[in-house]
Amino acid sequence: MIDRSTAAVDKSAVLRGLVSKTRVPLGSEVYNRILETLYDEASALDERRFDDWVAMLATDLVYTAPIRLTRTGPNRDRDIMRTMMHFDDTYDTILMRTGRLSKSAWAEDPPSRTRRFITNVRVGETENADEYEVVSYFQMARSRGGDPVNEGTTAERRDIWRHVAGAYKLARREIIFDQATLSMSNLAVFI
Amino acid sequence: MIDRSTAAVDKSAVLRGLVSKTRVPLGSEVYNRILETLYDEASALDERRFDDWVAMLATDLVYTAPIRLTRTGPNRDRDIMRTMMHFDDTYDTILMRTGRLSKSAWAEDPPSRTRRFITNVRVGETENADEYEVVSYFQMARSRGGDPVNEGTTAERRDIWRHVAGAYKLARREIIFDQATLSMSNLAVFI
Amino acid sequence: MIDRSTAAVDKSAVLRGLVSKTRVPLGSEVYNRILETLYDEASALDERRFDDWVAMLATDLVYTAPIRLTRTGPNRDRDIMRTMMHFDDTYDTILMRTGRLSKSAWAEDPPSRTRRFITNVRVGETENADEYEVVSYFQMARSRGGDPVNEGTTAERRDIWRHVAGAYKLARREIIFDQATLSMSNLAVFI
Amino acid sequence: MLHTPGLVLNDGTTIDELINVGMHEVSMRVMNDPEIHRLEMERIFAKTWLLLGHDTEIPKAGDFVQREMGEDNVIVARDRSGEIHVSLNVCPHRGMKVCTAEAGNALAHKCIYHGWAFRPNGDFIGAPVEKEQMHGNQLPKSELGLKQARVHIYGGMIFATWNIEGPSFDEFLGDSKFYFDQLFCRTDSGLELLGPPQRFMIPANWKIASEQSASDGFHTLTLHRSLMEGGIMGGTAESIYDNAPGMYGVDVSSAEGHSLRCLEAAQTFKMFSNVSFEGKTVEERLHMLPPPGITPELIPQLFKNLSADQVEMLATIPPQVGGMFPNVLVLFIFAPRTDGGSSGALALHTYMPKGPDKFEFVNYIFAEKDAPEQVKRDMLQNAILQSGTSGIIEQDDADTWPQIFRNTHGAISRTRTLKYQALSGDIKPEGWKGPGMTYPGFTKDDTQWNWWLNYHRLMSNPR
Amino acid sequence: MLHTPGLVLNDGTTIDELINVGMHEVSMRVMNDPEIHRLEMERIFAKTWLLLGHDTEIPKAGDFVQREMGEDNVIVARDRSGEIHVSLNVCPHRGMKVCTAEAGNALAHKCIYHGWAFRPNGDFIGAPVEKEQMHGNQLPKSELGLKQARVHIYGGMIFATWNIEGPSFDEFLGDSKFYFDQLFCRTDSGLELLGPPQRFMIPANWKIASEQSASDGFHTLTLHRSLMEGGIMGGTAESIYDNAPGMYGVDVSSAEGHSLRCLEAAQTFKMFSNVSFEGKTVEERLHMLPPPGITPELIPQLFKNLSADQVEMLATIPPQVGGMFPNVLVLFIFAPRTDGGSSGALALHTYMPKGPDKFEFVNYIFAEKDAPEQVKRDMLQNAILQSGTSGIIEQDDADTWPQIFRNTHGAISRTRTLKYQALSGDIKPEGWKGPGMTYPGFTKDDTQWNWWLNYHRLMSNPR
Amino acid sequence: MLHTPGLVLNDGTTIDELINVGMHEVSMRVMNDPEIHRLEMERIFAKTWLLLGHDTEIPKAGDFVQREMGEDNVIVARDRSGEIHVSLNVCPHRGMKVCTAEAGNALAHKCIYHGWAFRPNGDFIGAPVEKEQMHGNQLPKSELGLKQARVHIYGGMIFATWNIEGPSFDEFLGDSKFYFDQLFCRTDSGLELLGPPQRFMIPANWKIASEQSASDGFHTLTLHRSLMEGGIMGGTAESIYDNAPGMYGVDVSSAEGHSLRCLEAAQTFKMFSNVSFEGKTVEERLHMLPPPGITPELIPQLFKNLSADQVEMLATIPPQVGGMFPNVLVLFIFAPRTDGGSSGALALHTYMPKGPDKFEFVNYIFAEKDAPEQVKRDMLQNAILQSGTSGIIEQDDADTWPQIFRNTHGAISRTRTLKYQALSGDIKPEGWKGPGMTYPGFTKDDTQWNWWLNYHRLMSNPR
Ligand code: FES
Ligand code: FES
Ligand code: FES
Ligand SMILES: [Fe+3]
Ligand SMILES: [Fe+3]
Ligand SMILES: [Fe+3]
Repeated sequence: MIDRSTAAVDKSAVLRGLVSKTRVPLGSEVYNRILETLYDEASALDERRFDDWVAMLATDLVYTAPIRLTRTGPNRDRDIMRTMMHFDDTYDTILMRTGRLSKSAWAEDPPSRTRRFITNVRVGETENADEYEVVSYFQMARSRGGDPVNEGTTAERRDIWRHVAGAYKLARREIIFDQATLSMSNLAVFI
Repeated sequence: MIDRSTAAVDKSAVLRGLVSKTRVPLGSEVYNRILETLYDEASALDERRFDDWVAMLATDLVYTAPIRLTRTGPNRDRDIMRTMMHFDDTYDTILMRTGRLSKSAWAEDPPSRTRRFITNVRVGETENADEYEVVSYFQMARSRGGDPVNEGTTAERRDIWRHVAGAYKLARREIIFDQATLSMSNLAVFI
Repeated sequence: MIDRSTAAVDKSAVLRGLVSKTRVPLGSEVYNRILETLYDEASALDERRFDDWVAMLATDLVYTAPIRLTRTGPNRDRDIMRTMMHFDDTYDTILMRTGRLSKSAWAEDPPSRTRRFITNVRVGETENADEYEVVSYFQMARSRGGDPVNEGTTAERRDIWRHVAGAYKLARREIIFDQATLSMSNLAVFI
Repeated sequence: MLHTPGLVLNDGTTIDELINVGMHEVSMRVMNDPEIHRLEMERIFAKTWLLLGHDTEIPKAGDFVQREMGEDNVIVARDRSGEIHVSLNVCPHRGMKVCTAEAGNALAHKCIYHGWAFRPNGDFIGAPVEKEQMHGNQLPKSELGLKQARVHIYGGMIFATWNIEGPSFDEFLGDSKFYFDQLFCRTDSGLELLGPPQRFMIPANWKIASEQSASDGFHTLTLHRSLMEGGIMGGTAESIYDNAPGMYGVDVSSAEGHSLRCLEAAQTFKMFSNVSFEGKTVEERLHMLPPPGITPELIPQLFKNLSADQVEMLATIPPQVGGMFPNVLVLFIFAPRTDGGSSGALALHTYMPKGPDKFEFVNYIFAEKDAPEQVKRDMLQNAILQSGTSGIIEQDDADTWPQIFRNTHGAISRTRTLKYQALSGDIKPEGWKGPGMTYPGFTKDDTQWNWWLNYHRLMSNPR
Repeated sequence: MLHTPGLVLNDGTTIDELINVGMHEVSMRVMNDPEIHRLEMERIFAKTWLLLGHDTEIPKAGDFVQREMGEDNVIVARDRSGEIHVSLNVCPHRGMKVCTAEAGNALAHKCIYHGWAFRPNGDFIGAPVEKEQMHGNQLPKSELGLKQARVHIYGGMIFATWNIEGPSFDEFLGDSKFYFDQLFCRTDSGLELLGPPQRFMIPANWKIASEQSASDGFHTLTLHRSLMEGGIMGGTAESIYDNAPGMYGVDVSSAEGHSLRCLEAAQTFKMFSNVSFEGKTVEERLHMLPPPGITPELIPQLFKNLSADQVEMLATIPPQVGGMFPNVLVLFIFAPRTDGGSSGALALHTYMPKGPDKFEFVNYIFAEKDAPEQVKRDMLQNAILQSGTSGIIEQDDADTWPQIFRNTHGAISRTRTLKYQALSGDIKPEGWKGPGMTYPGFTKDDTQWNWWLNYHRLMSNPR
Repeated sequence: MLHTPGLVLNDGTTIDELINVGMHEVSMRVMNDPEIHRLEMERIFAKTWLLLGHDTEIPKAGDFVQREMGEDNVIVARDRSGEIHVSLNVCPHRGMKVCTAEAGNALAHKCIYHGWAFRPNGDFIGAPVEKEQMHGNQLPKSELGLKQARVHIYGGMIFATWNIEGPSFDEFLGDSKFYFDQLFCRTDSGLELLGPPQRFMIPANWKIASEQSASDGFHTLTLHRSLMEGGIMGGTAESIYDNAPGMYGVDVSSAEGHSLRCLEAAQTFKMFSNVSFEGKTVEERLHMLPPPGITPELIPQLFKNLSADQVEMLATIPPQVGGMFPNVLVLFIFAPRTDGGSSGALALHTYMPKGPDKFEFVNYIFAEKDAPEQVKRDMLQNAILQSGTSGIIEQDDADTWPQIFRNTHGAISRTRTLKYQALSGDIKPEGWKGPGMTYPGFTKDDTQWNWWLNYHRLMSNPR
């Protein structure tokens, strides 16, 4: 596994969300359509319209969630460990997951009542004219059964959205959870 | 009461927030004014300027909050039960509520310190040219007295906002809470 | 100290966030650039790029956070007590704080994993053509070590952002916390 | 300790030190002590009759709802024969919830963990792969069913208890039956639950709400002051304490800890104050001012279902608010509407303990099944506006209870007491036709003290 | 158990097993045991004097603030005659908070639940609808007032205790009074509280912060290392342990568990290091380097309000940090500012228990009432920058305490001990004028151990 | 109570009332009682061997990870000599966490509170300002080190226990070693931990997950039904209970409470169902269907590291899932991929108690160190897809356990029992070469009951 003991000190880019140097301005047409898309995606997932969601995914999707590690001193900001993931999915495995949810997936039957709050959206251009780097802040409230105490999680999502035939499709998503030990008892819901 | 035991299986529209097929684009003038209005509404309520808030309401307002029911199997997504409400108000009853808040409404004296976070706003046209369907995600933090633990709630709001004399007035609001058992000890605050 | 016992009854402006009578419309160029700036500021702080953040501050910055007091009756809405602060900083003291964070500031080493959600942004003009009043709603999730329970806080921020050489610099920030007793065990993070 | 007679806590405190019968005082400690809470669950909630819902919720075979009996989760289901059963929702195999839906319809409840299946009456059907007999060979199938509670239906309301040999439901109601009948058993078709209950959590001990439900009329005058400021109860804000609207009537109670407040509507509501019953017959009175929830066309049914004495009382001084021991609030009130109308509001609450520091407020809203749809609609709206989650009356209660609870922890505070020292004594009003204890005049502490006496009685009984 | 002499827990553990007096060790278990916590509330927080605020908060008749005494909520109010009273904020009727505001002015506190009213001194006025005597007939009005605590004002600071017959406040202060007077009783007008206190919750046991407040000087060197890295205390980051700034002085303490660290400013702060007191008079020294919070114009008042010995000490080696048993931290420090100025920072903290696992950190910030407004302004800013919620010093403490607390639960960890084994012993420095126990030289564990000895004494006393 | 032999709770309940050995039933109360929990921490987690990680996590001198032993936080570090030490992460001075990083490299751990420093082996180095001897004069430095646990490395896995004189690790494994060796000790370079573990909290008692890990095969058929609906295990959704895929095999177990399920892959997975071992040599079989995690080039190593009997078993009916007492789940499974490939998934979980009501699920994912990088990559992806936080198998477990836990509190529910009454009995299959207890055929409750018997044994032993 990665040898953390020799991890060089390197603050740059460790936690940085938006890498692109060419910003797509907030309020621009591209920005607005992408933000609209993120809202539509959240509603598809909150309303459990998984087919609608899958239709928003590129078939070469890479969907991952590295773990976070609590570190100190010179390496304290190098805390995203990509050697281990909470999600490590492709379009095919996502289909397996959504397919399961339409069958006997007790973890979501009865379903969680979820709410995905999307804020702090920033967009940048990439080397591919039709692909955009999209960073969003994510917060989910998740209510199950009669429990008055919600589970929930917060994260940053680092996406690549690809413009295809007038719509945007998700080609890449890296979920940066904010917890080293997740408080959610499972990830039977998508981020 | 509604006989849940025969509720037909029907995923469509059960949870769907935005029904309109004609979208008002994010970033358009109408969208921007409506979003601004939602922010102004939130500040009026958080600042307890109830007169300002009432001035934003249409006199034919219908303001409701159906309960949620935890269900399984084919009916698992049909969990909004409109046979029972947490709010079932009209313009008149809202006036009774706000009037009360200016008198001896101990539930809000001392007042809660509230913060209403509005995100994921989506807007659509309706059959009435001057009315817009507005779906927003809602999150409230509510702090009372010296208690360091907040109460709070999350919900989706399905509104109709009517354009009247250069401003928008709330004609309809359905609040979809995310909990079957509410964690808030009362709804002495507006959603 | 201020004599609360004679505080005159005055609902107006007590809690009001946005004072300006001239609104900078949501969606306008100025609004968009400022919102973008708030998102960039949040990412700089969440990514602990303190140099980038300090570069966004005006040297005449005034950065304060009055306490909240639970009151009843005619004074119930006059609950922001500016005689005592949680923050009472200037550009110089902020430099002292950020400088400390690069050394042995154990309170943030290991660092908190933070997420600053910015919503409900409203902008107004001021008497100074290059300065804008900016009110934003703020929510922070803060995760420390292996603790699965986050700390967090919510607040309103009342800023003055000054347009300088094509960028906006923070000249004034007043943080209105929503709690009288803060649940966060320290304010080693910026709001 | 738990098995010696009487109640003695681990630190040696006796129940008589906690409840001072002579002085009519109750120690604040009773409101938060975890040991007392555990005993309450065993000696009260596992022993007495509890309200779980209404049979109109589950009209068809297989219909079920999931409810709580104290801290025990149960399935309330109707079987093929139409009979209602209450089964502990704990799988006899490894304890999973057999039913995970809050409501639905099923003729077989199959546990998702290993697949054991049960009928609506709790009978064990079997485990998957029958030939492998995965339920084992040490207990017959007949002993592997879901644990059954004893069920009684009263006025359509579903009550259950774990106390199989204990008092009958009528014994449990005692003298209060005469009065409750006037609310629950007065029409041919009876009440209808208008929808699933509102549910929300209150961060307080269940008894803080329940001792109030035992007909604490006095708090209305101050805590619910805004009602009177609204003017609908007559007088002005200034004159509230002089008029004391709704304070005078007859509080009735019985040894089982139940109670109701019987009030003349005309005394309570300005809008009715021109009403005079002088020389009117019972029927005339009923038409002039029907009791809450009753519409003119239903009046004949009252005579059919109730005794003459009961109807007369309903016509003259109807029971309107009160409680059923241990945790039920009854709210059958006149509820004047902003539009001038008034069809009343009918609600029952249960305060279900969730540990010593929380309870779930479950709000059931009713109407007479045979009332016109529009009346049902109005009554639903009334009840939601007045009671439960957003109710302008109960908002204030829900904010007060937690503050009292937070006041029960301190080393000094916990030694303070709740006082029930304004007592009028059991006096039969002249010509009163009803049984039980009666407390005419200004509402006092008697009924609440009766609640505590029954609490004392049950808590002292280890069996 | 609770009523036998000494302290024996339900599992048989004695206090001497928890606090090893011979070895100067304290079991980690003491920091989280719920049974111990309940005993602390009864034997310490219900018995000893507690700091509740300052009289400048409530200048006028009727002014009040709501505060905590341990886990008991109280009203601190000034009556018509100007006298300050501390009343338990628990309604004698049914336990509601009588006062729901954190601060305000009222000559009658009316309970919102049923309307019972009380004066600022706690006297019961009456219940609504006087003629119905809703307070009952079993207790006279004189016995229905709010429970009163015993009050003492010291240097404007409001102290109270539930121990009516117990030690006087001066007995409580003991030999430490000589030193505390130098901070709280040195000027004509005394201190002024600059605003309502900062309040925030710490997820740790109150004793973890309080045993540190008993003059743990040593932790500053490592936990507050960033202060020295800042350079304002002289030397470089590398030389911190060699210079050991602020480590040398005289720690003073008394049997009641109080303590203070007396430090020569010149030894602590680079900026003052060119100061030499050689052959200077006390007055000259005071002008060269006024003690924290004192401005030149206030110096004459010191001579008027303090003894010559006290003034000399203040001029030469002023008390700067320390604690007052059980839960007060004293911070009266030199606080060099980024702008080069230094008016010092004066703050008191109380660590109020909220269960064994949380405490509320209440931070009171002061200035001399007669100090110039700008000085007050600077001192407020200093104090906020250094202490409390955002203070760069106490940020690190507030993050450390919870980590220690989380370390007290494990089956093995709870048997580990806190150690106080670096002891210098009570040695009177040559020419020292003050009373009490004195520990000159490098700061050691003596004062903290004295804190634990007094804790042991009080916890062993069931009465 | 805690020091008398056997286990008797404060209310007089004995362990034999909680665990009915004759009836094979366990009271639900065992799953939430705080007193029982404290005893578990003392009698199980402070006594038995616990899995803390893998030596490939800390390859170099000074490398360390922070882990938990029950509720005790420890540092797992490699010293200069390459030896691995497990030290209690509680500072002997005042209890602060000496190490605040979850992982890293340090040859000296310096406590941030007062600066005491310790070596990777726990030795105390010293306190700052050496000349002041701030560690005191009552204990020698040799007694001020971090408390050491006893360490054993097995197959690269790091185990530790506080029970210094207790059973050796091999005694702890007992007859199960023969089977575990086939998973952990089969190749020259052994396993490699692919990354830091996934960590998440489950709101349930640790035993609810752990008794399942003791080879509850039956729940797969119903709770993990979606696996079969996926079709990868053969048959259709309708035929699941007829096919009962994965239900037949040989469950093995030993008195120490460990167990494993040995399954013929061909019986479980459709994709392998055309495989026939008729008349094939062990080596041929291994090549036809390598055990999970093994690639063809590694097969020769199996013969080198394992006995002939072990290799034959691995080739024919490999152990795939099971548990190690008290809190380890073993998941070494065939994991068919959406792309048709199958390199298996190797994972170990530890369920670390955090109070009676929560545990931390720690998921360690492995591959053979000498496997090709792409295989490691595939196996990581497989393991994440099937197990842990987002695993489609364990999602359902993680949602079920909390529901069972919530079902253990009610006054009636807590008296219900978990049942282990489907027992096949210890039968040696014909030609079986392995030791220990064997349960051939349909998976039953025997192995889980063995888990409870060992729990009963340890909990009954106060020493
Ligand atoms: S727990 Fe219900 S079938 Fe096993
Ligand atoms: S509780 Fe205060 S008046 Fe009744
Ligand atoms: S607590 Fe570790 S050095 Fe003091
Ligand atoms: Fe009420
Ligand atoms: Fe400190
Ligand atoms: Fe499983």
